[in-house]
Parts: sequence; structure tokens; C-alpha cells
Amino acid sequence: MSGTSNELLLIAAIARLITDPAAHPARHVAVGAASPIPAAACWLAKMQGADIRLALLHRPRGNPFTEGTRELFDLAGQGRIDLFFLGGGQIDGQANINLIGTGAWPGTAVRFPGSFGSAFMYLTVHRTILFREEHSRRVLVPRVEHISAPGVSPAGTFRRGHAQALVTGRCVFRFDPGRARFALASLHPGETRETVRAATGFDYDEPAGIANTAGPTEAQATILAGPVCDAMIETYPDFCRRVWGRGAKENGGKEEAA
Amino acid sequence: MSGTSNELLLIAAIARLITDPAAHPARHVAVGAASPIPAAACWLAKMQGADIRLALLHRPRGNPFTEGTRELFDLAGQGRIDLFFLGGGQIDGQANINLIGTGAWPGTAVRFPGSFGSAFMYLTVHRTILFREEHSRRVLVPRVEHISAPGVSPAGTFRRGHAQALVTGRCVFRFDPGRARFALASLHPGETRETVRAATGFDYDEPAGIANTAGPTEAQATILAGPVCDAMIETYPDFCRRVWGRGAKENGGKEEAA
Amino acid sequence: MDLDALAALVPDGAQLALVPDNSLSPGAFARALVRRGVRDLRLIGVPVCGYATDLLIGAGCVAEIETSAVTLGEAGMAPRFTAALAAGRLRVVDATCPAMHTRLQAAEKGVPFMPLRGVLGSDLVAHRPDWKIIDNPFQSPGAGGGDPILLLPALAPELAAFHAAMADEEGNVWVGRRRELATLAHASQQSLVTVERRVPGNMLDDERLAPGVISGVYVTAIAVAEHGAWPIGLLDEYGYDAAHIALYAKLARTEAGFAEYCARFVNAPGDPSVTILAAE
Amino acid sequence: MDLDALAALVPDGAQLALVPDNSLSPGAFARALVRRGVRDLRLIGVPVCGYATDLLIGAGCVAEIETSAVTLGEAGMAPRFTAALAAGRLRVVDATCPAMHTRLQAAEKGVPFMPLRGVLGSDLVAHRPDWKIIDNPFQSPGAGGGDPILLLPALAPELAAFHAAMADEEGNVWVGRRRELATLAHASQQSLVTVERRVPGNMLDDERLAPGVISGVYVTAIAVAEHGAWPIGLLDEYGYDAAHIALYAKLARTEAGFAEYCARFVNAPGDPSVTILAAE
Repeated sequence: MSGTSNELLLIAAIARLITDPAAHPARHVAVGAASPIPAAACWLAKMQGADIRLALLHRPRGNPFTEGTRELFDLAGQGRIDLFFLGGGQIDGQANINLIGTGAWPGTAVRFPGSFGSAFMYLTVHRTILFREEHSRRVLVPRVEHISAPGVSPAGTFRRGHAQALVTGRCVFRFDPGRARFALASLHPGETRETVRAATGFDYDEPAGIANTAGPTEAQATILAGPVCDAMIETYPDFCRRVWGRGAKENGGKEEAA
Repeated sequence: MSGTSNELLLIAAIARLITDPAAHPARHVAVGAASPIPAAACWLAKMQGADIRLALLHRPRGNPFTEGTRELFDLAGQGRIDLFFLGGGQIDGQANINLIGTGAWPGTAVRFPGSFGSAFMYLTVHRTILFREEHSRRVLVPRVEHISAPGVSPAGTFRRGHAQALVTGRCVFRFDPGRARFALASLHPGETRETVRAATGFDYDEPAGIANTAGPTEAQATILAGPVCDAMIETYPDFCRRVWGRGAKENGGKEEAA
Repeated sequence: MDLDALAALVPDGAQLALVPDNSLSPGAFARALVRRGVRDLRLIGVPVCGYATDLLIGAGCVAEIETSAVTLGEAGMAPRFTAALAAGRLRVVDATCPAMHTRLQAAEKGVPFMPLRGVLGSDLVAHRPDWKIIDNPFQSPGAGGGDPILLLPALAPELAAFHAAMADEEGNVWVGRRRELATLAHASQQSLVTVERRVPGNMLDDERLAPGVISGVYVTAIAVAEHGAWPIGLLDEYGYDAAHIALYAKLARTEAGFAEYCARFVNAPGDPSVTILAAE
Repeated sequence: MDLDALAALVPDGAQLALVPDNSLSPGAFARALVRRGVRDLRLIGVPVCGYATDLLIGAGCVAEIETSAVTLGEAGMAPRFTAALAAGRLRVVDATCPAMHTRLQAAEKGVPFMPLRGVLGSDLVAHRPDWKIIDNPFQSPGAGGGDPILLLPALAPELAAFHAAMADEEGNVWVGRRRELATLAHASQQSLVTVERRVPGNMLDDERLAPGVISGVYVTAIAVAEHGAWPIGLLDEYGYDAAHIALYAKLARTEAGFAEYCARFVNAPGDPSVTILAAE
């Protein structure tokens, strides 16, 4: 399992954030495209008994919507999506995210894919977990070059929720929207306060007691390799093959070899 | 055919208005609930070769919409409905229609059914044929007591079309939106300029040459009694029974006799 | 949950959205509400309403109604609605059909308002202090006039009720082409649904059924009510019972006739639609 | 009408709306457009876009694009989009997904604008002079702040293109659960649709099919294109070809690789999807 332990760790860490009893209840959770780790965390929480309705946007079959992503955004607009996940080409210390790019607008130096629904979801869902595996000064910057979606909003501007936390390949940060500031919450195995500080471009709080991020329990690992992988294999075949060694493509080898 | 000739006359008169080459082309025509005479006129025009797409709102099967009347109103909002039909508990000389009632709002003396979509359709479709079989000073009034939908609109207010004509049990009036005034266009059999004037509460123009309203040709009568009745019998069984003596209800007699 | 338990979920004074007689109106549910003796309902006609509404008004269940019309179709005016209005027993807020749709779409989208073309010049506007008119902020420069446009406030009904063909194990319901009911369910805070039958599995997993499904996300409670639309029709399963509506329209002309109607068709034990249709 | 005739309906400079790789994106149609050599397209991603868009950009067919993202999903960034932007050959207007949906819904409804919550505070707003912010006219009195809200202008694309499962004799097309395509077709001035197959009759007469139908009212022209979504999937008929998209992403990293891709998969006589899929 050594080669895949980091992904399983991240899944376990996110699953704990999802079911955090102190947070807004996550009864209806949506997961965007190309997000296998958050999706696995949601499945894990659900299969461990959390009362979660999962909307997996990229699932080719059994897609819960009949009006595409418009239905997701309408649900979010109504306040019926409790939790969403966002990433960012850049993320800064105020939890602003940049999915546009660097250099002059619209990203003439390095172009990111685009803002997707982030500018809307970040303000309309009840909470957001930020997830970006790469933890470097390139990604975690003092100030994003362009704001796709703002981490906080001025008083008087409609907003339901904020970032709950930022999960990276090195640690978990919690976000305090009142102070618009992150605090280190737990360190992944092999990381220290110093390695995280060195790799982070923005300033953040560092409380006295910092736990180590716990990986999946044995029970969780069993659920992940079994029913969670079963649930995800159609949507994320590459990921399932990489993490659990399952889901080889039937008709893919030929083209990839070409 | 004597007992039904008035209905056939009205159908023929409306069909001629629908295909009037001087009017905005009627490529997409919608007919509301409880409007068998306009519906029959549309079917007649279509079955005589006019290139008309018919949206019959009350048709229980083969309803053209999958989003109910919202889809109709959206089409009209876009300008994709060329012709619609409206009636009115009261209609006045400026082509205002009242579907609310008489007496204090909302119709405490005599209540009409309500405005339906008239307030919207009258302004968004390209033309409207007003149809009210009862031609009396009770219905055709100098000024409607309440305006469900206005006959004309001030400059600067978005409006695509107006009444093309008003068809009653006694005559056909044409409407001139520039002058906000009706003109007598044709008299039904048995009517004179004087009988119409006496039965009409509003003032209108009376040009020199007034034709008689022509009934259906023999070819039209054949189409009406055959394929038009076939097309309408499911939606308007009572009407088809009354006009063409067809369409007796299978399971209705028992309850009606009760 | 049975029909009466579903009806018990509607508290006195609730705001309840109902649909027209061609759009899966829940006849059996309306009769169950009459039997339950609910009071002071605030009905919403989306965008108009008919038999179920007139029945509830006649039975004294309704305090007010917002709608674009109340009609029994070919059978004419809705007699108990008309009588209650004339007697001053019913507050009526008039609207126009696309305004009702628009208000629900605004709620569906989670925005406080939506614009609508037309309507200006109708006396409806003067009687709707909750509607606003602004100058179109997007009019072309140099277009001259202010280009006034109507803004309508979002409406998220406390409850919606309709009859669907099927419910599955996941709480999804199938309404087929009547997808305007999806907008209603999306916009409403709770949806109470009667269904003709239950089916196994998850209809959203079936590509043929999925497009006609309203997701269980939006469905609060479901009761099986066989022939539950009657006397309204259900898609291609059974037709609109025009003769029964005509009979209702005739009886409901008078208080006494309405009482007779209720005795025969509403207050019999269970809902009489099942036995009536079975006998035919 | 065959696929190339359908592609010929797209004039140089046309505004063309395309859909994401999970929403019946018309792969064969995009390849036919490349073969036709269309130029200066103004693409609209509804709300994002992928393979078809990157292919058209790589082939030099596109002058500008308005979208919320361009992505190849698990295969990563869209390489030809990124290269064209970096080279200054492509004007990019950034949006956010629900804004694209909202602009189409406004066009569908025939209103000049619609409001949308959220978005304020994003730099998108500063780069969109066509978007406006007003104070919510419906805010509660005494709510204090102005409650600013975004207004988006209606967008009625000149053309939309997508791949449907079936077309019938009336020109109706069946898209199943992908009803967001109905909004797209409703909003667009013309819709060009490829279909897997033709079926007899009128699907709107079939209660099981009707809910997944887009009425022929909104459909300008139809061409049969077997496997016409490929390498994108079509509902439960065939899956998304992740291996081919990965191959595309790899080849399209360079101009030369993209040329090789086109030689092998786009410019072969007819559309190669048919023979490729048949061979597997």
C-alpha cells in the first residue's frame, strides 16, 4: 500500500472534515469533475453511515440530475447544497482561489482551465473544502494573481458559506472566515511545522497543539478498497487502477499504445 | 346543418383571418383551453395547406410541450408564437379585454375566470384574434371595468403585436392599433349595420363596403366534418358531438344521468 | 404512507400549490384534504387551477388563493370559487400564467426576482404591490424610452401537491412529459406526491425513464393512490372524466348540490375514485 | 442531410454553442467542421467545453470563445486552447458556469436579463462590461445594505450543435436525461443536431419518450452520424473513450502531434469514428 498511502491519507482526512460535527451538516454534497479524492472521501463517509446524498457530477450513468449542471447550480442557489469542493491553480491566505491563470488576464503567462462554477458555488453553498494536492509556494501564494472566487465577502453581500478547510499533500489548514485567515490543523506523515512553513507562500496561524493527520483505519481501508472502489470505478478508472490496482480499461490499451 | 351553421361560419371566418396574406405569417399558432372554434379554424387552415405548426394546449395526448404552458409562454416571450386567440368577459373599443370581472376588483359583482396568460400573450405574440361569440352591449362595452390585457401600449413599452380582428356571433371587426379603434369588416348572415350597431357598446368605424361573412365552402365543410373533427374529438368531445354529431362519450352517460 | 397520512402533513393555514386539470392534478389528495377538514389554506394556482381547488373552496378549507384563473374547462366556471368570492369568504390575488411560472423559476434558481416581458398596462400590476417595474438596465444606449420591465418576486410555496405515475425505492417520482411539475417541485419547500404505483429500483439509473423523473431530493412524502388523479386524467393511463367534471359543475352550483357531491364522492369511506373507476 | 452538409450550414464567423464532454458533445460534427475548414468561429461553452472545442481551436477554426472552462477531464488541460491563448491567436472571454446557464435561460424566456446570486468579488465581473450589478429591488426594508446582485444579459447563440440518440419523422430529437440541451436549443436561434439513428413516427406521441424529446420547433437541421458523439459517450449506448481522449491530449501537446492526430482521425475520408469503433 506504500505507493498509494498518500491518496488514502487524503481521503481519510477529507472524510473527517465532511463529518465534522461542528460544521454545517453535510446532508447533500456535490463533487465536481476530475475530483476522485473528494469523491472517495464522500463515499467513505456515506458508507460509514453518514446520512449523505451524493451528487457526482461527472458520473456517466445514474447522474442524479436531469437538467445537467444547471440543476446543481439551482440547488446551490437555493441553499440545498451543503458542501462542495474547490481547488485552485493558486490559493492565497484569504482563501481566494485562482482558476484563470497567471500573467495578464486571462492568463497569458500560465493559463489554468477556467473558473467553472467556483465564483457561484463558493458563495452559495454552506461550506467548501478546498483541496489541492500540490503544496508549494507556486500554488499557495500570498495573493492570487486573479480571483476566480473570493475567500470572504464584504458585509451586505449575499453569501451562505466559506471554506471550512484547505487540504493539501502536506497538511490540513482550517479557515476562519471572520479573520480571513488559515490555521495549521494537522501535519501529514513526514511533514513538520517547518517543512509546511517553507512550502507555503502565505502566512497562517500555527496553534500550539498540531496533530498528525491520521490515515484510514483498517476498517476504512477495507471499505475504500471494496465498495468505494466499486462505486467509483466507472467514473474514475485511472484513479482506481492507480490507487487500488483495479479497473483496467478494456478497450483503452490499443489507443494508448499507439 | 342549420343548427350548427353559426359555428361553421365562425370557423370559416377565423380560418380566413389566420391565412390573411396581409398579416404577419402564422407559422406557429397556439390555441388555449376551451377554444374549440379557433382550434377548428387552425386545423382547417392547416389541412387546406397552410404551413402552420399548431400548439394545442389542452390536447391530452400528443401535447407538443414537455414543460407545460411555461414552454408556450417562453416561446411567446421569444417571439416564436405568431398567432394566439383571446376572449374576454368584456371587450372594449380599444381592444382592452377583461377576464377579471365586474364590480370592485377582483370581480365582486360578476366574476370571470381570471386573466390566464392574456396580459403576457397579448403583448408578446405577433398577432391576436379576439373571439367572443356573444355579441351584446353586456360584453362589448365602451370601457372594460378592469383591464386584464391592454389593447394598445404607450410608445416605449415593449410590445410585438396587437389584435388583428374581433370575431363575434354577429360580425367581424378589424382592429387598427395605430388608432386604437375597430372597424366593421363583415356581417354574418341575418345581421345588418343597424343590428350590429345596436348590439355593440363601443363606437367603431363603418366603411362603405361591408361584405357578408362567408361560410365554409363545400370543400371546407367536408374537411371540417372529416379530418378536422377527427383531430379534435379527443380534446373537445362535447363540441364535436354538438357540431358534427360525433364523439359520444363512452363512460359519461351514467354519471350525467345520475 | 397512506393517502390520509399524506393529507395529515398539510397543517391548517398552509400555503399549498396546486396545478391545472391537465397537469396531473391530485384529485384523491384533494378529497383526502376535505375529509381531514383542513382549514385556512392559502392556495397557489400554478399557473391556474380547477376541480381540486373548487372542491377545497366549497368545503371551506381555503382562506385565500393566488392564481391566474380557476376553471373547469369545457364545464365552465368554477362554481364554489365564484360563490365564495361573491360572499366575501375568499381572498383572491389575481396573477397571469407566465408570472406564476416566473416566480417559481426565480425560487428554483435561488434568486430574489426575475423579469418578465408583457403584462404592463394590465390592471393586475396596480393590484400587485409585491410586483415592481424598473427600467431595463440593458436597453441599448440611444434607444430612447426607459423600456420599463416587470420584476416578479420569487415564490417558494410551503407545499406542492401533484399526482405522478410511479415512485421508486429511492423516492424519485415519474411525471413524464409534465416537466413543469419539476419546476414546481424544485421551487417548493416540500412536495407531497400521490402515485399510481410503486416500482422497484432507481428510475434515475434507467436512461429511458430518467428524463421524466423528479428526483427524490425534492420529494417530501409519497402515498400510493390508485386512480389518484381522477376525475383528472393521467398521461396515457386514463383519460380526463369530462362527464364527472360536468356533473360536479352542475351539482356545485348550489350549496346543497355541493353537499350532495361530497356525500357521494368525497366522504365515503376511503377514496371513492377506486370503486367508481373499478365499477366502470 | 449528411454530416458534411450539416457542417456546411455553419458559416465562417458564426457564433456556435458547444457543450461539455459529458453532455452529448458532437464529436463527429466537430471533425466535419474541421474538414470543411470553417474559420473565425465564435464559440460559446455551455457552460464549459472540451474535446470538440480544443480540436476546432487547434485546426484554426476559432477566433474567440466565451466559456467557464476548457478541460479534457481526467486527461487534463486542453492543449490547443492553451497554446492558442498563449500565442495570442484566440480571444478568451471568461465566465462562470451558472452565468452561462442563466444567460441562456434569459434568452429562452425572452427577457433581456436575469439575476444570479454569488459571483460578486470575483475578478470575472471586472472583465465583463456586459454584466451589471444593481441593488436588489426586493430587499426587505430595513435590511441595511444595498444587497448588490449580478444581472446577466440574455444570450441567444446563433447556432447550437449537439448529438442526440434519435430523430423522428417530425424533426423531434431525443436527448434523454440531458435536458440542459433543451434549454440550449430553446435559447439558440438555430440548432444543428447529429443523431445516432432515425426512428419512425412522432416521439412526442409516446408518453415514455416525450419527456426526453426536444421538439422539432427548435431543431433546424439533422444529420445521422453513427457513433457521432465519439470519443464522447452517448447515454447508455456507448461510453466515454478515455483512452482516446488521453491519446488526443498527448498528441495535441505539440503542433506536429496535433497534425498527426488530424491526419489519422479527422481528415480520413468520411468520419473515422465509424470505422474505428467498428474495429474495436
